[in-house]
Amino acid sequence: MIKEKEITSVEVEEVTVRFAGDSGDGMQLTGSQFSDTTAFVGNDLNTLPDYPAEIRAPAGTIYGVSGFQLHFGSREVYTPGDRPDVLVVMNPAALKKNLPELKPGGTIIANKDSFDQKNLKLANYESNPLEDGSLKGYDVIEVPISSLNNEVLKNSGLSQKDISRCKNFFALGLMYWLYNRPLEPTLNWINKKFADKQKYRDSNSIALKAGYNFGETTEVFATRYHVAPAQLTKGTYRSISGNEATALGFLAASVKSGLPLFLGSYPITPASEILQYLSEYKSFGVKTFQAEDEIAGITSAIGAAFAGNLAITNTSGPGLSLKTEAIGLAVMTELPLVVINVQRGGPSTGLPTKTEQADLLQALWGRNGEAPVVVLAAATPSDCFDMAIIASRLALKYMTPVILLTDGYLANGSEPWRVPKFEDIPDIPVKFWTKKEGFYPYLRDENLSRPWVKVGTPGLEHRIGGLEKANIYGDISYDPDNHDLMIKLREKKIKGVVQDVPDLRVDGDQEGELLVIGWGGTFGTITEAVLHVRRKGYKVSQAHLRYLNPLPKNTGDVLKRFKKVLVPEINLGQLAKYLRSEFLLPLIQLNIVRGLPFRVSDVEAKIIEILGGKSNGK
Amino acid sequence: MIKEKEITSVEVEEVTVRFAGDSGDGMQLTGSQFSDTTAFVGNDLNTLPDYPAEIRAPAGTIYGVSGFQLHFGSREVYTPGDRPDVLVVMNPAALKKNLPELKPGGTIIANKDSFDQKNLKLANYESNPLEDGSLKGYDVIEVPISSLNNEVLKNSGLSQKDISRCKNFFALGLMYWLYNRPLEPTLNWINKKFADKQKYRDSNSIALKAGYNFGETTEVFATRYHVAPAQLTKGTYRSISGNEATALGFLAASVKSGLPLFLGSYPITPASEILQYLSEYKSFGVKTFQAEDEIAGITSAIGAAFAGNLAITNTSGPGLSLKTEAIGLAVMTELPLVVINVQRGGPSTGLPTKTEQADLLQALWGRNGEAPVVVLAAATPSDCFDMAIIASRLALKYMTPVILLTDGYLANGSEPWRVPKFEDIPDIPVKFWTKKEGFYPYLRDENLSRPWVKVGTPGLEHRIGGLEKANIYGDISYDPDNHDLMIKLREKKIKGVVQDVPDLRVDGDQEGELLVIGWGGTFGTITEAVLHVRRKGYKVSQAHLRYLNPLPKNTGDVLKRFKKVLVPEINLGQLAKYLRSEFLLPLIQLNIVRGLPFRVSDVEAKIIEILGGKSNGK
Amino acid sequence: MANDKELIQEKPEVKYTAKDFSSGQDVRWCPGCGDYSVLAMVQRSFPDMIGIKKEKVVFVSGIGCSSRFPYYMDTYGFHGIHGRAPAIATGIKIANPDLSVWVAAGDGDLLSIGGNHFIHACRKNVDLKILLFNNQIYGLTKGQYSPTSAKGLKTKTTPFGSVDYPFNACSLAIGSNATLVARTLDSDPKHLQQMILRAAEHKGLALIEIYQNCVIYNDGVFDLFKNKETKDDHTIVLEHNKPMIFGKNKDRGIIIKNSKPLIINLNRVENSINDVWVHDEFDPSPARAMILAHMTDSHDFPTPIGVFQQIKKETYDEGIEAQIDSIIKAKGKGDIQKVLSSGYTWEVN
Amino acid sequence: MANDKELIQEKPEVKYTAKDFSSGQDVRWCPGCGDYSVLAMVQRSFPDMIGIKKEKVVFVSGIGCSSRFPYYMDTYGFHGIHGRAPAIATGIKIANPDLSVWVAAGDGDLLSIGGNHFIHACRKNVDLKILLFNNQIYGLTKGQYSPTSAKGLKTKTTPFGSVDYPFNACSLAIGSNATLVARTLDSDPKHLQQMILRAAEHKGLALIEIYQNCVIYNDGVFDLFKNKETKDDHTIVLEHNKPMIFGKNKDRGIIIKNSKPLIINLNRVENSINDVWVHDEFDPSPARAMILAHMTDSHDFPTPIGVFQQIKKETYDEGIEAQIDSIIKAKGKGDIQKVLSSGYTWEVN
Ligand SMILES: Cc1ncc(C[n+]2csc(CCOP(=O)(O)OP(=O)(O)O)c2C)c(N)n1
Ligand SMILES: Cc1ncc(C[n+]2csc(CCOP(=O)(O)OP(=O)(O)O)c2C)c(N)n1
Ligand code: SF4
Ligand code: SF4
Ligand SMILES: [Mg+2]
Ligand SMILES: [Mg+2]
Repeated sequence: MIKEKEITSVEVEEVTVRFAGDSGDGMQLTGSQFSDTTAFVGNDLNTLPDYPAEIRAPAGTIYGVSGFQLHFGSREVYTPGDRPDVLVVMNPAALKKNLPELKPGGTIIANKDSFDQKNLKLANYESNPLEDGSLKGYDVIEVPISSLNNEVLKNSGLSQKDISRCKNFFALGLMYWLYNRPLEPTLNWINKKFADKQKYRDSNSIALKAGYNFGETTEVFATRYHVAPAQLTKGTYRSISGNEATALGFLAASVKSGLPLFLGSYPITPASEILQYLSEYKSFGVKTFQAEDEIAGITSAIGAAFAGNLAITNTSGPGLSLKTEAIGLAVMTELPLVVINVQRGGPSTGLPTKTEQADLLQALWGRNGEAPVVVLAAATPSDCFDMAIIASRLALKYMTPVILLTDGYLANGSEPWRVPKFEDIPDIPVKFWTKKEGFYPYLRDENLSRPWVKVGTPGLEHRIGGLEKANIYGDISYDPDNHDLMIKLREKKIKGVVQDVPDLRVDGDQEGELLVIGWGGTFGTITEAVLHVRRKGYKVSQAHLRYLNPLPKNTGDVLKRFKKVLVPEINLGQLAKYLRSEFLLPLIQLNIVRGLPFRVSDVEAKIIEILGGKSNGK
Repeated sequence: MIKEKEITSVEVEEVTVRFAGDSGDGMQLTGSQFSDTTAFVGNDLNTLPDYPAEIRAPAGTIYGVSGFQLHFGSREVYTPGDRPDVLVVMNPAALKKNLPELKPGGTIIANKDSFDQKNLKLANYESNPLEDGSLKGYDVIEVPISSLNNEVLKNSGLSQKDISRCKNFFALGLMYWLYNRPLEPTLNWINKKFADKQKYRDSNSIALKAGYNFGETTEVFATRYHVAPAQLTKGTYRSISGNEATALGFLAASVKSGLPLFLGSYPITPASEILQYLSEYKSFGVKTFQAEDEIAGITSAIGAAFAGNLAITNTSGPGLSLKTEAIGLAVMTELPLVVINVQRGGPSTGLPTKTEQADLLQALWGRNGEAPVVVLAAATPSDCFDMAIIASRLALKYMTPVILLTDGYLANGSEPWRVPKFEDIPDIPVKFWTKKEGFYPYLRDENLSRPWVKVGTPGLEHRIGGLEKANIYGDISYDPDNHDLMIKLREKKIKGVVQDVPDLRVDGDQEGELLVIGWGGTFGTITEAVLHVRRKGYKVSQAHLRYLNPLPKNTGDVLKRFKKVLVPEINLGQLAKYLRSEFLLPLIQLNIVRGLPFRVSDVEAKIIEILGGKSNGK
Repeated sequence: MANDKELIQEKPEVKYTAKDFSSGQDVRWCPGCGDYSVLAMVQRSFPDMIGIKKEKVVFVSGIGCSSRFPYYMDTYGFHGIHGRAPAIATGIKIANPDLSVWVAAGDGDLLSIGGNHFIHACRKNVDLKILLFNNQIYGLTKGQYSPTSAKGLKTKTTPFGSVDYPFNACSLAIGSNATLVARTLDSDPKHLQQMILRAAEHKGLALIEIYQNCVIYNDGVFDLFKNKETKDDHTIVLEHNKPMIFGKNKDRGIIIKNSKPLIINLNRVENSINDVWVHDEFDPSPARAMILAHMTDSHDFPTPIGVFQQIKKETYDEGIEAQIDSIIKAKGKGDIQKVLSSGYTWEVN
Repeated sequence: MANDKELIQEKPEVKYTAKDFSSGQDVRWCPGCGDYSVLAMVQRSFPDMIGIKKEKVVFVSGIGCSSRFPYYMDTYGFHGIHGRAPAIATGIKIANPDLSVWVAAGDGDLLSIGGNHFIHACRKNVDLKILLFNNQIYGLTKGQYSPTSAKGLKTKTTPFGSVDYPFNACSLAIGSNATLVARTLDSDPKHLQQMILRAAEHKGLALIEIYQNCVIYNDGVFDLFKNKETKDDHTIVLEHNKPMIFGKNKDRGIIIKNSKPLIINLNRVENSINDVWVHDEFDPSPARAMILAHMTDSHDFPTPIGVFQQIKKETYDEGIEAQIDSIIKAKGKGDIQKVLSSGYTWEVN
C-alpha cells in the first residue's frame, strides 16, 4: 500500500547514533558502513566500537551485546559523542544495556520482532518495555525488521539463518533514508565483498534497499534529517583507528629511515591489533616476533636494536609493568627503542577492554634507579600515526627508549584521516658509526647521543650491557664519580630532547581566567567541551600535551598566564601531580575513572562550575 | 730488645678506622672483631664493609681489595664515618684503592712486607709508595706484619699458608693497643671458634697478643688514643646489620601475629641475606621459598597470603621492577603482603653492590593503573627491625601490599642495637573472618579493609582475582561507576593509613631558617652533618621520613614553618619531586649519586652554603 | 561472590553432588566451547574424590578464557595474572599443604608466558593438579597463535601462516620430570573424568592435557581425534598392562624397535598381538613416556590418550614439612628472645 | 671498550688466532674457576671455524659470573639482564640472520629465571649456540643453590639441605625439542673444544652443557667425572656409531632392554661387545637422548659426555626469511603509499 507521504526535512548540525545488537547481529559492520557513507557525503565524524568483554557470549544476553557509536556533523567533530541521539536496537538486551546512555527524549529504533518472550527473559526484562510504558519520554519507533527482512528475502534461496543475517542491512538502509545518505557506497562494498557469491550479494543489496524504501513509504517516519557537509581540508581521506595508525606510523618510519622494522610483542588487549596489522606487512621486510611473553617481546627488540633494526615493542598496562626492568636496560645501553603502551583500565588485569590514562607516572618514573626516557602521548586516533613517526625519530636521534602512550579509546576509535603523501613526510636520518678511528661506545655527539654501530661492522667489535658504563669508553665502571656523572648525563640527554619539542600551543586567549590542559586521548572530549562552553559565551583556553617528557619548554609559562588551570584526566590526577611538582602551581583536577572516555558534558559542567556558572563573556 | 718507652695518651672523641687488604686477608673478620670489642668498651659505633665487586679476584689486585670501616666515639655515632683517620693496609693494592679516601694528614699503618715487586706491580704501582715520597703529608707507620707474624708462629706447627692467615690478628692486636682496647673479647671469640682446633686457637691468640705487644714495645708508636665510653641507654646490646634486622623483624612479626611466615624470594645482591637469615629459622616454622624468579617469588607470596600466612617477598631494584605487575594484583585482591626492596645502584643492573635511593618513585607510582600501596623506609640498620614489624602490622590491618625500602648501605652497615624484650613489642592482632553470615569478600570495615578468610574455612568458599571487583560482593564488574568507586575506595583506604602514621618530628627548632629533611638510609649522615654544623654555631633543624605513603599528616605544616628546606638524596631528587607536588613548596636539593652513602662533609658544606656561610647563631 | 548456600558442617563424611561445586555464576564461554564439558566433568568428579572436603579445594588460574574456570567452581578460587598460576598455586600449597590445589590454564597461559613456572613446578614435584586447556590458540585475546599451534596455522598474528614449531606439552612435562602426565579430550566425558580422578588421587604434580575445542578461533583442530570415522585410527587409548592396539577393528598395534615405535598390522600372519608393546603407566624410565608424547609429531601415528606415566616420589611440600618437622624434633621450637639476643652481646649499664 | 687493534679488512679468508678473540680486558673470575678454561677453548676454537668472520660473531649473556663471558671476547657482545639472554639473542638473530649468535649463561641464568626463554628458543629452533656453564650453584650472588643443585645440598639459602629435585638440563632441552644437545667438562679442553665446534657447525639451537667447577661455592661437585681414578667409571664418552663402552678397562657396556639402560660386564663370557648399544647422534627419536640424559639420575650409571642428539630441520630465522622472501616474490615489495591509502577512501574537494 504505497501512498505519498508528507515528510519534514530537518537540518541538524550534528548527530550521535548508536547501533546495538547481539554479537552475531553484525553491528560493527553496520556501524562502519554508516561511517564510510557518512564520510563520503562530507560530514566530519568520529566513531567508537563497544565490544562485549566476552568473546562470544550466549545470544540474546546482555553481556553479549555489541555496539557501535558514531558522531557526525557539519562542523568539526572530535569525539564519538556522549549520549546518542538515536539508538538502534536489534534485540531487548541491546535496549537494556544501552538505554541508560540514551539522551533524554532520544529516539529508539527497535527491531520489534525480537521483543519476544525468550529474548525479553534473556535480557532480564519482566515485561516488554515497548509495551509497558517504561519508555515514556523517548521517541520509540518500532519496526518489525526481522519479519520485513524475511519477507523480502523469502525467495532469495538463502537459508533462514542466512536470511536473518541480512537484517542489519535492512536497518542500515532505513538509517540511510532517515539521514539522507546514498546507498551506493554500501552497494559497492557489497558487490566487492560478495563478488563471487551472487546469492549473498543480491540478498544483502535487497535488504539494504528494502530498509531504505521502508523509510520512504511507511507512515512511521515523518521526519528526515539533513546534515550538511563539513568544511574539511582538501584531500584523500580514509577512516583510521588508533591501532592501525600506530602500525602505519612505524611502517612509514621504517621506510623513511631505511631501517628494517622489528616488532617484539606479546598479544594483549587492546594492543594486539598493532602486532596484527604489522604482521601483514611482510612485503616491507617487517619482522613481527610474537614472543613467549612481554619480557621476551622487549628484550628481543633490544637485541634487534643492537643489531641495527628500528626496534619497537607494544603492549598494554600489565605488559608495560613486565617490561619495566628491560626498559632500564635500554636506558643503560642507550639503544633506540620505542615502547608503545595502549593504556587500559587498571590496576592489575583491571578492565582489559576499557580505556584509562593511569599509566603516565609509571611511564615517567616506574623503573628502578634513575632511568629517564622520552614519553609521548597521542591525542587522537590519527595522531597515533604522527606520534609513531616522532617516537621513532627521537629514539634514533637520541639513542634512547621512547614510551609512546595511547589508550583503549584511541586504539579502537576511528576518525577520518587525510592520507599523507609519503614524500611529504620528512626523512628520518640515521647514521651508523662505521669508522674505526676514534670509536668508543659511549662517546657523545652534540645531542649527547652515543654512536650506533651495526653488529657485523668489521673492526668495531665492542661490548655493552646493563652495568654502569665508564663515560666515553663504555667499560664496566664502579667508580663513584663516574656513576654520578653518568646518572646526570643520561638525565641531561633526555632533558635536551626539548630542542625537538614544539612549544605548547594555546587555543583561545593566550592568557586569562581558565586554561584547560589535558594530555593523550582526552583531546577530543576536551576540545568539544571547550567549543561548547565557548558557544555558551564562556571564555576558556585550551592546551594539550603530546610530549610528556620532556615537557615543552614554555609549559610553565603557559600555565602561569592563567588564573586557574583545570586538568581533566581519566585517572586520579597523574598529570596534575607531575605539573605541580614541576611548576609549583595549584591546579584544579577533574578525575572520572569509569573505563570510558570522558563525557563532553562532564568536562563542560566542570568548566562552567569553575567559571562560576556565568558566562565570562567574549 | 724490650725497653721502657714513653707513650703519650691522647683523648679523642671519635675516630674512623678502615681496615683494607686482599679478599683473602680476613679484613671483614678483623673489622667485626674490632667493632665488637669497641662496643664492649662502651663506645657508640657504626660500621660498613666494602666488599669487592668480584667474588674472588686474583690475589693482590685492586679489584680484589676488601675493606671494613668503622667509626666509633664517646658521643653518639650515626655513620660509618666519611674519610678514615686511620687506614690499615695489608698490601699495596689496598693502599692504592683506599688512599684517595684517607683524611688529609691521616695515619697509614702498612704491612711493609707486602710491598714487594710482585704486589706493587699487581697494584699498578711504578715505584714503592712507602719509599718514593708519594705519601708525604700522611703519617705512615710501616710495620713488617707478615714477618713478625711468621716469626712468632714459626713453631706453631701450622703450614706457612695457615701461619700467614693469622697475620690479620697481629694487625688487630696492634690496633687494640693503639686504641686501648682489651684483648679478652677477641680471645674469647677465638677460643670458641676454634674450640676443637687447638693449633689454630693458639696461633691466632699468639698473633693477636704479639701485635698488641709490638705496639707496647716498638719505638714506632709514641701515641696511644683513648676514646671514652659513650652515654648509651642501659640494656643488652648487640651489633646488627640492616639485613639481619629486617629478617628478625619479620620473624618477630610472625610470632607476634601468630601467623606462619612465608618468604617468596629470589636471590639478588644486596637483598639475598634476608632470605639467607630467614632460611635458618625453620624451627619457627618459617617457610622460605627460593623461587625460579622474582615474579614467582611475589606471586607465591600472594598465594601464601591468600592461604592465610604472613607473606613477604624481598628483592632489590631490578627485582622490584619484575614484581611490578604482581604488586598490582595484590592491590586488586587486597591481600596483606610486604615487599622489601633493598635499593642498590641503578638504573638496570647498575652497581649491584652499591647503595642508592632511586627506587622511591617506582615504589610510589611504578605500576599500571591506579595502584596505591603503603610505602615505608627504614632509617638505620636497626630501624629495619622496627619497620619490618610496622610493615607487617599495616599490611595485615589494612589488607594491602606494603613496600618497605631499605638500601645497600643499611643492609650491610652495622650498628649497636639494644636488644628488645620480646614481650615489650606490641601484639599484632589478626582476625580471620570465619562466620558465614554477612560475608562478602569486598565488604569493608572501619579502616576500609576487606575480610580475610583463611582458605580451608568451611562455608566461605569465594573467588578473587585481578579483574575489577564489584564493591562489597567482589564479583567481576565492568560497571563504569563501580570502577570509579573502587578506584577511589582503594586510594582512600591507603590515605586512611595516616591514622597509624606518627607525626613528623622536628629535631631542633620547630620553625626557622632551614630544615633538612631526608628519608631512609641517609638518616645517619644527615644527623651527623646537622650536629656538626650546629657545633659550628649554625641553627638548623632536621626531620626524617620513615613513612612515605601516606606521609605524616603534619608534613606540609612542618615544611611551611621553615624559610628554606634542604632535601639531600642519593638520587636525582625523588622525594623533592614528591614533596613539591604535594605541598607546592620550593625545595633545595642535594643530589650526589656515587653509589655510596653521602659524606657527612658534603651535607655539612651544603647546609653552610645555604646559610650563607656564616653562623646564624644559637 | 560469597556463596549463599548452607554452611557445610565439618563432618567426616560429606556426600556432595556436582551442584555443590557450582558457584552459580553465569558461565560466559562461547556456546559450544569445549571448556563447558571440562567444567561439567570437574564438578561431577569432585563428589567421587574420597575424603576431599570442598573448603579444602582451591582452583588457581591465570588469564584466558579457560582461566575463568575458578569463578564457576564453588570452591576457593584465585584468578591470578597471566601465566603465574603455577607460582601462585605453589605458594598456596606450601603455605597450607592440607589443601587440594588445582590449576586451570590455557596453552598460552601455561606454556607461553607461564612456561617457566610450569617447568619449575614439574621439576619440584609440587603437589598441584594442572588442567591444561589446550585449544592451540589464544582465545580470550581473539585468535592469535599459541606455542602449541600447528606450524603453518593462519591466525590473526600469522596471516601468512606460522613459522614456529609447536611445543609438545607432554614432552615438555616429561623433560621437566613431572610425575603424572596424561592426555584427554573435552569431547570424551568419561575419559576426561577418569583423568581428573587420576590427577586427584596423585600425590605430586599432575599434568592433564585436555585437547579443547575453541569453536571461534580454532574450530575443529582435534576433529581427527573426535570424529567417529577417524578417531579410532588416529587415537590410541592407553591402558595399563594392556597391549597398545588401535584402529576401528583393533587390528593395528604398536611395537618398539630400537626405541622407535612402529605400527604393525595384526591381520598379517607374521604379526602377533604378543609382539605388541604393553603399556606400563608406572614405568619409571622417561623413554616410554617420551616415545608416546612424540607419537603426535606426525599423523602417521595415533595420538595417545590416557596416562603416559605416573611416578611416585616425595612431593616438594612434603619435603618442606618433613624438614621443618625434623628440625623442630631435633632442636625444639624456636625461641624468639634467644634469636634476638644471639651473637655477640654486651651490656650497657 | 672499543678494541684498538688493526681493522680487519673484509677478506674472504681471514686467518685468526685465539688472541684475535681476546678483548684484552682483565678477566675477573676467581683463580681456579672453570670459566677460564671455557674462555680459553672458545677463543681457541673460533679460528678453526671455517668461514666465520669475527665481526659477525655476537656473544650474549645474562647476569652471573659466567655471564661476564662476552666482555672477554673481542667480538660483538651484549651483557643483558638476568635470564633474558636467549630472548635478546633471538632478537639479534632474527634482525640479522647473518650473525653467528652465541649465548653464555649460568645454570641460574638459563634454567632458573631464564627457563622460559630457553625452552622457547629450543622449541623454535632459533639458530643460537648456547653454552651452559653449569656449576650447580649461584656464583655471582655468593653461593645460593640453583635449579641444578643436587637435592640435599647445603648452601647459603639451604642451610639444612635443599629439598628441591634438580633439573636435568639435557632432559629439559630434549623435552623442548632442541636440535643439538651435548655435554662436556671444563676440565677436558679437547672435548670441550670439539663440542664448541659442533655447536658452531650446527644450524639450529645447540645446547652445550658444560660441567663447570665453582671453586668457591661448590668446589668438587664434578670430581667423580674428572678425577683420574673415578672418571673412567663414572663417565661414558659418546661417539657416533661406536658401541657405548666405558670403565678403566673399557670393559663395561650399556645395553638397552625395554627402553631402559643396563650395564653389562664385557669380561663375562655371556656378554659380547656386539650386544652393546651403538650410539647414533642423528637418531631422530627423543627416546635415545632421553635415556642418555637420565643416566645421570643415579651414580649407578656413567654420565654421558658428548653429543646426545643432533637433528636437522629448518631454523626459526630461516623460516622467517623464507616467508618474507616468498611473499615479496609473489606480491612484490611493499608500496608504502598504497598501504597508507588502502581501505575505503573518499575525496574532499
Ligand atoms: C601480562 C599479560 N599479558 C598478556 C595478556 C593478554 N592475554 C590474556 S589471556 C591471553 C592468552 C589466552 O590464551 P590461552 O592461555 O591459551 O587461554 P584461552 O583463552 O585460549 O583459554 C593473553 C595473551 C594479559 N592479560 N596479561
Ligand atoms: C632480575 C635479577 N634477579 C636477580 C639477580 C641476581 N643474580 C645475579 S646472577 C644470579 C645467579 C647467578 O648464578 P648463575 O646464573 O648460575 O651464574 P654463575 O654466577 O654461577 O656463573 C642472580 C640470582 C639479578 N642480577 N637480576
Ligand atoms: S573464544 Fe574459544 S576458547 Fe574462548 S570461550 Fe570462545 S570458544 Fe571457548
Ligand atoms: S664464584 Fe665460582 S663461578 Fe664465580 S668466578 Fe668464582 S669460582 Fe667461578
Ligand atoms: Mg588457548
Ligand atoms: Mg651457576
